[in-house]
Amino acid sequence: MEVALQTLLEMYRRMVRIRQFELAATNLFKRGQLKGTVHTYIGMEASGVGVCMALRTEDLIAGTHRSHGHNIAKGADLARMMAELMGKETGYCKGRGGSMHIAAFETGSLGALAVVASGIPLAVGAALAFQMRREDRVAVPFTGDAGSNTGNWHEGLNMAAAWKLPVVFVLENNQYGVSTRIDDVTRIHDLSLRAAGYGIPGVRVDGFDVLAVYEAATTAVARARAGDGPTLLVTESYRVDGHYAGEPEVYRDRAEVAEYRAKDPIARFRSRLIGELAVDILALDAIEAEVAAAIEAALAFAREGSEPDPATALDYIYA
Amino acid sequence: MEVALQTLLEMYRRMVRIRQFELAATNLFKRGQLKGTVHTYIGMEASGVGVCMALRTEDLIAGTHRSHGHNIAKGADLARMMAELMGKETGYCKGRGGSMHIAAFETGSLGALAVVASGIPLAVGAALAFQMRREDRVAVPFTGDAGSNTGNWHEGLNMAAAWKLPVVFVLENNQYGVSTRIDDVTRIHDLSLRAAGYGIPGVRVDGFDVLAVYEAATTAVARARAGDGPTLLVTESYRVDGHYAGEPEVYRDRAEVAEYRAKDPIARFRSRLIGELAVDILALDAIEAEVAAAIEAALAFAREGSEPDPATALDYIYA
Amino acid sequence: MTAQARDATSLTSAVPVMSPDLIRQVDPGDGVREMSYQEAIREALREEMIGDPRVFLMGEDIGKHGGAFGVTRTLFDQFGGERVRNTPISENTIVGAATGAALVGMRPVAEIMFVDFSGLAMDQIATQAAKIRFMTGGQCSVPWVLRMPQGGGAGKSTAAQHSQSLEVWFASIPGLKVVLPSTPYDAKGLMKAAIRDDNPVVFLEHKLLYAFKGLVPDGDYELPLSRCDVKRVGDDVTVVASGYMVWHAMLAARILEAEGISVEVVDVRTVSPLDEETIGASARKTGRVVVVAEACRSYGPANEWAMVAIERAHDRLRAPIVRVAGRDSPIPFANSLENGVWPSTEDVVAAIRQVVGSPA
Amino acid sequence: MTAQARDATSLTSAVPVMSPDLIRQVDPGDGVREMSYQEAIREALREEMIGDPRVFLMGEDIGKHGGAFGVTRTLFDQFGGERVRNTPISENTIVGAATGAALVGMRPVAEIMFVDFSGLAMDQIATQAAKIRFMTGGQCSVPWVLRMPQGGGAGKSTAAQHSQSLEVWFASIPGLKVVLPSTPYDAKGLMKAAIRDDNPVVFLEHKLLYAFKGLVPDGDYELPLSRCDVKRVGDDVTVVASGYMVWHAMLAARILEAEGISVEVVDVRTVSPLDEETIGASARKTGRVVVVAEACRSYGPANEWAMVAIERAHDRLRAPIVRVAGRDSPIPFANSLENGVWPSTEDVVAAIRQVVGSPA
Ligand SMILES: Cc1ncc(C[n+]2csc(CCOP(=O)(O)OP(=O)(O)O)c2C)c(N)n1
Ligand SMILES: Cc1ncc(C[n+]2csc(CCOP(=O)(O)OP(=O)(O)O)c2C)c(N)n1
Ligand SMILES: [Mg+2]
Ligand SMILES: [Mg+2]
Repeated sequence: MEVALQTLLEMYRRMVRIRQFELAATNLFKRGQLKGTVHTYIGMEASGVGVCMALRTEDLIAGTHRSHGHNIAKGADLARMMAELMGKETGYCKGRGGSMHIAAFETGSLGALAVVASGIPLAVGAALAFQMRREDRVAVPFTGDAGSNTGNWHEGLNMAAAWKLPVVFVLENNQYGVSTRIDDVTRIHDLSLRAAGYGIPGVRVDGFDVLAVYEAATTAVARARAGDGPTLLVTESYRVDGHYAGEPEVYRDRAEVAEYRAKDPIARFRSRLIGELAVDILALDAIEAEVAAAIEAALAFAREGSEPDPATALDYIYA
Repeated sequence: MEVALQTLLEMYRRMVRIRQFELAATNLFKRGQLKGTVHTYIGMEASGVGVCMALRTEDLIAGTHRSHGHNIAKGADLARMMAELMGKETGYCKGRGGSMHIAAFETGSLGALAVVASGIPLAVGAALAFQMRREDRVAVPFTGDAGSNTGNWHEGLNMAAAWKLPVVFVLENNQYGVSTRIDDVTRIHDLSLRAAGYGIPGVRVDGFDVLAVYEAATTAVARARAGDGPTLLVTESYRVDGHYAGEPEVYRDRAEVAEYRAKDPIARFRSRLIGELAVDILALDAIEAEVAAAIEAALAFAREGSEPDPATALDYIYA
Repeated sequence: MTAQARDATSLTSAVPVMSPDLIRQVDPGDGVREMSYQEAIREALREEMIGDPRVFLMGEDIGKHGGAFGVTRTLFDQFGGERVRNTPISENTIVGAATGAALVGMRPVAEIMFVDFSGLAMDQIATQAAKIRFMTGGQCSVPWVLRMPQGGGAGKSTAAQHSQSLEVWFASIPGLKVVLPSTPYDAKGLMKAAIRDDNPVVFLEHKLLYAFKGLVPDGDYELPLSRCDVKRVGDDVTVVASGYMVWHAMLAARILEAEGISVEVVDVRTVSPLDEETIGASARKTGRVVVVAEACRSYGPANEWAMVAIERAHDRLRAPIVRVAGRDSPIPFANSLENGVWPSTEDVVAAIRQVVGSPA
Repeated sequence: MTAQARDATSLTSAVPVMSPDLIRQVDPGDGVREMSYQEAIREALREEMIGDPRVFLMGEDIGKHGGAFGVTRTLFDQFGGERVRNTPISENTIVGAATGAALVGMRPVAEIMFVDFSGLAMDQIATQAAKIRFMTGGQCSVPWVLRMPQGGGAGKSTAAQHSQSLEVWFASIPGLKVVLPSTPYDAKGLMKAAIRDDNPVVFLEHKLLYAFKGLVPDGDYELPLSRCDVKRVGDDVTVVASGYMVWHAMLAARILEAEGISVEVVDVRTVSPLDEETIGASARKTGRVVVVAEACRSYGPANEWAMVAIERAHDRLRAPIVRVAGRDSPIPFANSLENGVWPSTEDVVAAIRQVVGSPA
């Protein structure tokens, strides 16, 4: 697949934005400057970015408890994201949602729901609306490996398949649901086999390889746009951090983690860009510097904002 | 598969018992002598009987809203069944349950639940207990085609497969869920394909052929007993009556119904017994007469019983 | 005063002797027709679907079959299968898909065949739809309606999994509106308002009321969500009730009129958010309150109405509030047990007599 | 008196200044140790698993990881993965499988990681497990326990989908028992009773209490399900509360003691079936009642306690009952909003002052 340089650089930019954002958030959390909880997307950047780069702004994603990365991949503003993590009125959700519910509707989101797989039906419903209104739009719910064992997941794939809805179901297999290995709670190892039960294509790609993900996503999105219905796209990666920042990880070997950390999708993409695709190293360094500055600005913006005024406590409960 | 004559006759007996029971119940209902609702198993007798004849008394079934047939197939007493339909204290559920919740625990039941597919987790849990206690028992939940689109169904198959539990999931594809054709709400036509998503065998048999069902069930049950885990067994049949007695059936052609009515599993089994298996016609006539008498006796028993005493209204809410 | 307390062999709850003229909300005349509660709901759906292309229906067997109670009958023929959409049996996903469609600008009217099956969908109803707007700081809204038949009675014997009244599950969750109409007039006007409302509205329909008739104006009218409706003006005692129980209250009021007891009936037709003002004002006026709900007594919805009466009228209350409610039991199949499980007109009469202090 | 009414900037609800000696249920000495609420639950689980091979645990990440709050930590090492069983993310099936296992004689203790996820499992909890025994005329029973952490506070910012108090969903369904312990002593004794009980018991654990310490006897003791516990004897006013709110009530009582107001605290440690007698007796004695619950105010659990007080003590009540409850809002993330969402000690103090008629 031929990918324009500009697109390649934008992929790189978004991956770096995610990584830097997650590192900054983890850092804040560890220093007690963030409340709630932080589930990082580190090591999985290629999955979200590969998928979202295959989408248009008007296409929609549905997020999860681990959606900093999805939002940034779809184009969210770092400052308003960071402000939301800090519970500020200047955040995307005006401080009401926080890390687990962060969603930037302006860049194409249906919300980020922390109940595992509960975003699936939302995406199915949005896709139904697109189909009924003959709109050329696609809906993309993200879930994890563990999420594919929920009833929501099955019902959503079946309904979307039956109605040939424009959905791409992205299943990010990072091999764990909290402490539980997917292999301990599901008999099949290749989760894309489940697509057969719905009569839709099931595709499995290396989730550390942003171009592989991008290519598979592009095919699935084209299929959805063409009216041929949904695809199940499994991206195989790994969660290198704990389930949440500070989680003790008693259930796995450090060696296993180290092995996967070495597969860093950003480092890998960087060498490929430089080596195979002859991208100027300076361009990549510039991106990194630009992102670092953006993170600093985001932190400053977030710190500056104030928490919501208690007098507004009853806002947004009803429309 | 070699089947003993006694077994063949018992299959025939149970199928006739179901048929006669359902005809009697429908008749009562149409004359206003039954309250509630009646979902008959007519035309599907081969499915329940083929499966239950492959089970032992200590194996358990989990029923649905359409479980007169499942109960009788597992050996339930017609009189206590009929009494339950009439809401009598002498019924299996002491008149508390009625047609949709009828269950004969003494013959191996986990209950009959009217929320579609809600019996699946019960069977999974019972099978888990059998496995933990190293008991040589199998749990068999019945669901319909439409039931296989529920979240419960997916979660149950996945959990049972992951833990290799002794379950045989019987999916009775009678082609409709109320008014909705399965082909309108599911993209695949062969529902046994779904087994692939759980790494278990999926088997599809002619649900009008009691011997085919019996053979497939026997294999699946043996597999479960051997500790090799669950099987998805799809029996293909048809619902020749309305969804419930008196249901208007505006959604299908009478010609379609007539075509399937002609496949009557009892008539078919009868001619096979007589033709291929050289069973004495008089033996079959005797069974029919015996069942007719049993139905008369059941009706008399049921009529004789009284409704629960209002003074016992609070019984059985708590143990 | 509870259902348990009365003679369980009484048949009143099984015999709906209520006639439409017990509640007269419009005068007969041109542009007014008698129709059933079910027809009124259907008319509202039809008119809203004609008037707004964003409105569509989804649920199990709502197409040609017309739904379990025939409410959507004829709509499939008129609007086709795209806008009157049969779904797989997937309750949580029906609701969640309605939410997704609503988030992108549609106005879905979803149906769960019996409220009893909402246990499968509480996540999408209460944990997602009710909260998304708030959680996202107002970035979105969820303008859906979720229709669910509930309730039981009249010897129908639908048993434990097809007869419950579960409004408290929904009403205890902020972010949802919960409606439970008692008359055809209310059903039509509230359904229109519910569809036009920008919030998720749980629209409960009482199964026994589907066949009840009443006068309904042709064409468009909306009734406010979040207002109680005073169905009968009276001086001596306030009965707060909703759904089918309103009819018991009206009948009780008529019976006691002969004894010179003047009963005001407040219909909580929008269960949540609750119109505390109307309940408070009526309680202040009469000084005596009976609350009536069909749901199980313990932790039931009527408690809220009683608390509001206390909070808003305690200095005027001349007698302790009495509640009438369903028995704390799963719903039994046999008529002999089912008869006593729900409140009857006599229960309401007895409760009113108790608060006004007159002997039975 | 509601959470809305008070100054939302107050920080009291975020600062648990409660010390263990506010509630002393056993005297220190041999065979008595100080342990946390979490340890007490674990000890009950451990002892019951040792004593009864039918008892086993199932839930998400309860194995090596020890569950989201570490309650089951060490149990996996002791009992292995068969009896401390990690499940797929399948809430309805976790509960339903527990029911199936219970129906054939096991005594499962299932866990849903946060009560907020019970929306996915309400069918199996309320529509199946609660009713199977009744629907089958007593042919079976369902002896399971379903553990679910609930509640919020203390500036934890777990937001709208990890902080709710949903006991009213369960308590409104006959057939379930619902427990919500407030102390380590109660937690251990009630857990043992819950496991041994032949009914489905919803065992709610307050997240903020996990770290609270108290004195707990070694070895076996059971506390009765379905009894309220008088945590403090007083004469002037009864405060009925449960879970974390009991601590606010105890602290309020201590604060007001100095002013000569004698407060009785009734802990509704078994929410359902409700021990109406104890509430009634206390209300009759003091003649003044405040009810306190963390759940949202409208249609909340405290209403039931108030109604019972009215039904059993109306002729003795000297002041209208006052309720203190959570704000009718999804739980916000930001501390500035979260602080005001739950009742505080000051709210309880103010409510008590209100019923005893003394100025703030
Ligand atoms: C329905 C539900 N059950 C449990 C949880 C608690 N929980 C949060 S994340 C998580 C694991 C999810 O694993 P996976 O789907 O693989 O996503 P990942 O965290 O690996 O990205 C669990 C169990 C939840 N949020 N929702
Ligand atoms: C969860 C749920 N949704 C809806 C219903 C109403 N209902 C009862 S039977 C039925 C159709 C079931 O179809 P299928 O599973 O194919 O079984 P069949 O009736 O054909 O035997 C429906 C929708 C229900 N009982 N439970
Ligand atoms: Mg994962
Ligand atoms: Mg079917």
